[in-house]
Amino acid sequence: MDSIPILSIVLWLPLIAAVIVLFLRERRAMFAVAMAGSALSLILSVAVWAGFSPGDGMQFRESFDWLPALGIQYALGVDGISLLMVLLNTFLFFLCIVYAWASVHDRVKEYLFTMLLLEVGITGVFLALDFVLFYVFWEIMLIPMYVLIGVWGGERRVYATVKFVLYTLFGSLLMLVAILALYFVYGNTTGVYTFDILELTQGTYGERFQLWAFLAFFLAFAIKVPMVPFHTWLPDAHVEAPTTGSVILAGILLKMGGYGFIRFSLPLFPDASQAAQTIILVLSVIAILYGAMVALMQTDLKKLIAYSSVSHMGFVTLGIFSFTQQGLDGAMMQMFSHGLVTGALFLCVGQLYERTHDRRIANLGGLAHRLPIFAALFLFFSLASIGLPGLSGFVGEFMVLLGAFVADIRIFGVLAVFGIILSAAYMLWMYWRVMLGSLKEVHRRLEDLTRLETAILAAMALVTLWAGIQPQVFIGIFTADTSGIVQALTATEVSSALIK
Amino acid sequence: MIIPALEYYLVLGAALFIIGLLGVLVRRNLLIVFMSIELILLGANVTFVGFAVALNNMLGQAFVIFSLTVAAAEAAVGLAIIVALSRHRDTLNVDEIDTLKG
Amino acid sequence: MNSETLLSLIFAYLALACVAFAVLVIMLRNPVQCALALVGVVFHLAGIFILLRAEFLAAAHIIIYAGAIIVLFLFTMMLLNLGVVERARQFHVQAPLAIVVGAILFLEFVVLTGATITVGAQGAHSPAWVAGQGGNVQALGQVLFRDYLLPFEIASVLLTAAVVGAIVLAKQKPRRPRSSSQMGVGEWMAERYEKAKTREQDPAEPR
Amino acid sequence: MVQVAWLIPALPLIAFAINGALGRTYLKKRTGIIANAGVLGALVVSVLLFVAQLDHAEPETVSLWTWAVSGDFALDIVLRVDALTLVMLLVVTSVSFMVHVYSIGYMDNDPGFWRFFTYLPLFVFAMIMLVMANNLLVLFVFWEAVGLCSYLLIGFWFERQSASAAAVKAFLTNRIGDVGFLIGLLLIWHVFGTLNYDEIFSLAPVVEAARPGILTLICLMLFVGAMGKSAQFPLHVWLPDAMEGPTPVSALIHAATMVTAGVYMVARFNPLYVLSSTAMTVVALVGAFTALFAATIGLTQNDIKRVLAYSTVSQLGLMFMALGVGAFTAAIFHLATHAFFKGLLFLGSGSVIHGTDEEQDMQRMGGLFGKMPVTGATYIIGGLALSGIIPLAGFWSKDELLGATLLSGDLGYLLFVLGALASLLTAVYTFRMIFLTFFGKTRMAAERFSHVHESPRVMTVPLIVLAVGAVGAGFVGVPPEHGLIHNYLHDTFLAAEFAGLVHVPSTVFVLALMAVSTVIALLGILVAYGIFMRRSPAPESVAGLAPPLHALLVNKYYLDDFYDAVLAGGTRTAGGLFAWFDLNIVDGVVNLIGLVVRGVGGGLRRMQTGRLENYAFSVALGTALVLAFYIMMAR
Repeated sequence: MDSIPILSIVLWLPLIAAVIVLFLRERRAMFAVAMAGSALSLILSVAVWAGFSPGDGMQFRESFDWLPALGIQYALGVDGISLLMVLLNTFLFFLCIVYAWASVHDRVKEYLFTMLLLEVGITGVFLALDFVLFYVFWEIMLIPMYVLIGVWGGERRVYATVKFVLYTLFGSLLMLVAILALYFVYGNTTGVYTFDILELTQGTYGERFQLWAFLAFFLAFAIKVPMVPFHTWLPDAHVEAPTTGSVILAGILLKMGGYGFIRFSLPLFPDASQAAQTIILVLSVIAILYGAMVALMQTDLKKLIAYSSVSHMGFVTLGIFSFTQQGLDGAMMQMFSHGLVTGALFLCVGQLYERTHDRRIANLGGLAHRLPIFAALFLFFSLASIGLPGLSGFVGEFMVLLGAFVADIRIFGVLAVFGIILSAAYMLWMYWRVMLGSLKEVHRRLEDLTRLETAILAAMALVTLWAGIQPQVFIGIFTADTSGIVQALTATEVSSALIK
Repeated sequence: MIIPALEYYLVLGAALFIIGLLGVLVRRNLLIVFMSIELILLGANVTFVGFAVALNNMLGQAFVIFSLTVAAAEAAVGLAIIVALSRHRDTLNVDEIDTLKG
Repeated sequence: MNSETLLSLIFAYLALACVAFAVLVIMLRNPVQCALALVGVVFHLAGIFILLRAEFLAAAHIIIYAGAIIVLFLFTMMLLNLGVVERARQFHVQAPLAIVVGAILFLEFVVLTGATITVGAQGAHSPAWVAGQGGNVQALGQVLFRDYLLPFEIASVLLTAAVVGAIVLAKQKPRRPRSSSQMGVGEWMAERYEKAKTREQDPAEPR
Repeated sequence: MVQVAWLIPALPLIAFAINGALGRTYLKKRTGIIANAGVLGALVVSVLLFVAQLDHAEPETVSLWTWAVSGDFALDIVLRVDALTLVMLLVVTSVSFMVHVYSIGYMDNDPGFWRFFTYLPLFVFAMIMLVMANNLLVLFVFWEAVGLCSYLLIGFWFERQSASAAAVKAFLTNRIGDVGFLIGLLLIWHVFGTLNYDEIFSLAPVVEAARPGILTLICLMLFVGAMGKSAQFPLHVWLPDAMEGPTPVSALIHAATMVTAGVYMVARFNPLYVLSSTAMTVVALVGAFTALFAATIGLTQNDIKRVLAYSTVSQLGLMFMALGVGAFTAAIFHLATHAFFKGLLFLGSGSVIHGTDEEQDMQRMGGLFGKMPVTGATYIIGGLALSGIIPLAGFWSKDELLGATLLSGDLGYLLFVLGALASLLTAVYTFRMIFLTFFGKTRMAAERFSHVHESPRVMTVPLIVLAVGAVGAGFVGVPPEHGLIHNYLHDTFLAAEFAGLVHVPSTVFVLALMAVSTVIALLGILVAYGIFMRRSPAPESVAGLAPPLHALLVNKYYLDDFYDAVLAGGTRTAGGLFAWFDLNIVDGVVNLIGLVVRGVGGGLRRMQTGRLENYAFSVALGTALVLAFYIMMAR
């Protein structure tokens, strides 16, 4: 498989499909091409998984010079960390496009084009091994997202998109500055001017520089994650985004933040990461509890789930900045699970909205009478979101907590545990008010899920269950790579302790 | 090998450039603004050729060819725009065309 | 009077004429006259090029500017019937300021020309080499078609694009309800003429 | 033989999967058969395994798969088969099977029939896994899973707001307990570096020596989890509300099996608990207090199922009391017998409710014995067993745990008094219930009374079987301290013996205690007879004796209202505050920045005239300035 540039194929296939879609007129044909493109991308990424050997660092690497004068390459590669994200990404995109078949009837061509472009952008972020390439994908992905919310969104979509784009752009511009600074600092000390991520990761940087660069990267990632208090773009964007937009936003976009922390912040700036640990842990715990508290009082279903994302992603940062193997693995699992579960929840809400044209919790009730299949699946994902053991949500939270206890930051672990009570409270209360009780008169004629919709949710449910029962299948992908990061970190900790 | 000295040509180029610039700045008629732009290009051409001869380098002259190309293309497109514009907005007054305003 | 003085005198005449015509271009009211003044600039500039032994460029300027571009201008003017229209205020309010700034810029150019410009290394294309090639035209051809062939070709692409663009732009139909697609050209011009006259007489016309 | 242990959880799981996938569209009523078959299979395999393991009760394990490996954390899914597990398995599967059979009749007309028989095997699966777990994490996983089933089944009739509310309340209260459990689990990982039972147990003395006090903390945290699941004060509030679920569910989950998980867990972790006398004392005190506390509330409840619910809380309290004094065997013994007679009582009350067309209020019953003799007879047997009348099951186990309490030292006297009082009240409320329901003149409308009927055989047969259990189950513990169950569980609770917590009573003591507890039970029955039979209908008049006390008890010491106002209301208020803060302060700052930028931009916008020549002029001016600057610098 070495001779085939399989990663490039995974990456660019959706773009090819997108271009073909542009030349088609028939809705059926457009969907056929789009589905084929994303399905092939999914299959190939699974093939990459099959051919992947855990623990061997970056694999399936491709690189050739792009702008050699500046040390810029087109370089792709996967390790376990990015592989899991790519798998999640291609999986969700495929399902979203299938879902769109049933739900999107307005500007189909543009919609599919945008979605496929978005897929390319996000996959690129996870595959890029060159900072410039990474940054390009990181920014490119904003545009289709902007279009997706701005065109197919709700009433206040303009406000939401502008907020979303400005917010994230602000963060990423600082990151660009930091990337350039990194380039010059590394070049000045070693004489090699390169944007190669792996090479730059090998370098060591002064403490002052680390601090500033860490801060710039931190802002970009913290806004993406999003950490409290940078989270307010999220509820607005989610509420206004179309269903698939929300799925992608919650499912993958947020993971780019966590991925960034693991891939860049920790290896590049170990000392600064150590220095910032306490602050970030405090912010994480605040996110967990605060997000849950705010979610409790939301009246809009999508906002509730959006705030629950804030809470869940708090576990991710908590795990990452515990600097332990279990914490990092837990953060990865939490990201994976959150992508699946929250994505599925947004799909559920979308399906509900298509039927009732209402997302306000107070106006719903007793829907389980009319929608038994939906009720079962919605309950399943609500429980997974609560972190019910046996489903994927639990694995991540549990391992993050393990990490917190191992790292002797028990107080944060103990506080975070209380988040799981609150998460049960807001989810179950919401489920009760929406699905249980007596049915409202206006909802007497609702139809249950179609086969297609059931199949989509069932596919996600199966993976959620799988990841809950046998998480080792997924942990095994990346645990060797995270352990490398942890070892590097603890090594610097020891060395800096020796210096002191 | 250049008579009179290079500076004279440069000053001539500058003069043409400035006059063209002034035309752009003060005239309200779009057509004349365009002609002024041609003047600016001509000023540049003089400078190019002056340097080319002073430095014994044909590149300067070759570049003027490209400058001519630009001038021709610009004239063609510009005039087409003028025609379209006058049909569309009934005016060639520059200060009435202010859709660039934010 | 040696040849040097003679050449200097010729240069002085040509340069002064260039500047004078250029000033006319931006001062005259009637665009047609402006265009004719531009022709004057171009012809004298061609003279200066000949003075510089750039015969090909001199010819090219006359052919392209006088023969193509300015004709195009005149044609547009006739098409839009502009010669008659322009009796309104010709100059912009910012004119005095602009003249001051222009003067300052010119002074700065002159200062820079006199003070800081140093002539760099001599190139390979000495008059002897040019003569060896068989003259200015051949020499330019050598440079253009051998060393700079690709840029030259790209320039042709640019021209093609400009032609296409010009056609597309000019072919656009006006979006007004009383569109000229139903009118003949003459009818349309007449209508424009009427409009222009009323605007001229209207004192409340915006600047 | 032990290799087939995986069949025990697998069979109900398969039944669940089949019913869940096909029940709604295809199987419908046939789901009942499949569920019964699955649970029966589990019962059969359990019995076979029990018989095969009878002579050697050494723990055996069956590895299934690796759950997760992350750094030095590694965890396999392993099934454990040892004496304690097998005892629990027998109780769980046998009671489950009875309840399954019974449910076919009870749920017959319910439109959610298939749903019921999907949830029920899922619960059985989870409960089996809970007792077969070989490490804390699997225990926790299924600890939550049984909670989920409880949630699903309490809220089974989800169109009722009260049912949904009760379900959420149960889940959340359990979650509060689970937080304690989870913290305890994480502490164990932190301190021991492992979650496997055997490794934890063998390391426990070392850990206690190295870090004194940490075990107390761990044990208390785990006990918080047990308090949630086993409805001990102050986390007991969910169990009475849980009676909103169908009655077979109350019998199976909220009386016989799931609620005993806390007792099981503490018993399972006996090697840890015996090392911490503080934790033991807390367990005993909480248990004894809950026993008495719940019994007093039980006296005044009028809903037949709620009386049983408080009775369950009370009995669980007795079990914890026994655990707290180190009488682990007695606690498990009582757990087993309690499963039979309390299951019987619940199913009997279900039969009553079924026969009276959904009547649950005892004030509108009475004189039902003649109408439903089988139900009445078995119910009385269950009541006698619960009250502790020789020689029924409840007598032996309760007698044993009271005896162990009395022998356990100074604190033992207090505990004994509390336990004895609870026993007395138990007899009172049990027979209050029996008299009000089955005897005296009926208080039902004649029209409705005429429609009262005995339940179908599919429901009465399980009652009879369980009644046999309620009579006979106690004999596994006879003679006291040397019965079958004592020998069988001896090795499991060896740690208590090492810790000097086991006191072998003299024969005289045993006999004296037997006499005392019989007297207590008879006294209770007599009191109930005096008040509720002779002066029937009595409830109002009794209430008149001490109105404030009665009000206090009827309102469950106002604890529910307190929780509602302070915890739920407080959380909601805080949530509202946070939401306001988020919308107006956090987001407000963001929008303020946006507004400022926009204002500045608006100012700058006026410079944009949109006129080309103005822009060109700025360019020229700029160039002039740059050149001027350059010339200045060149000088």
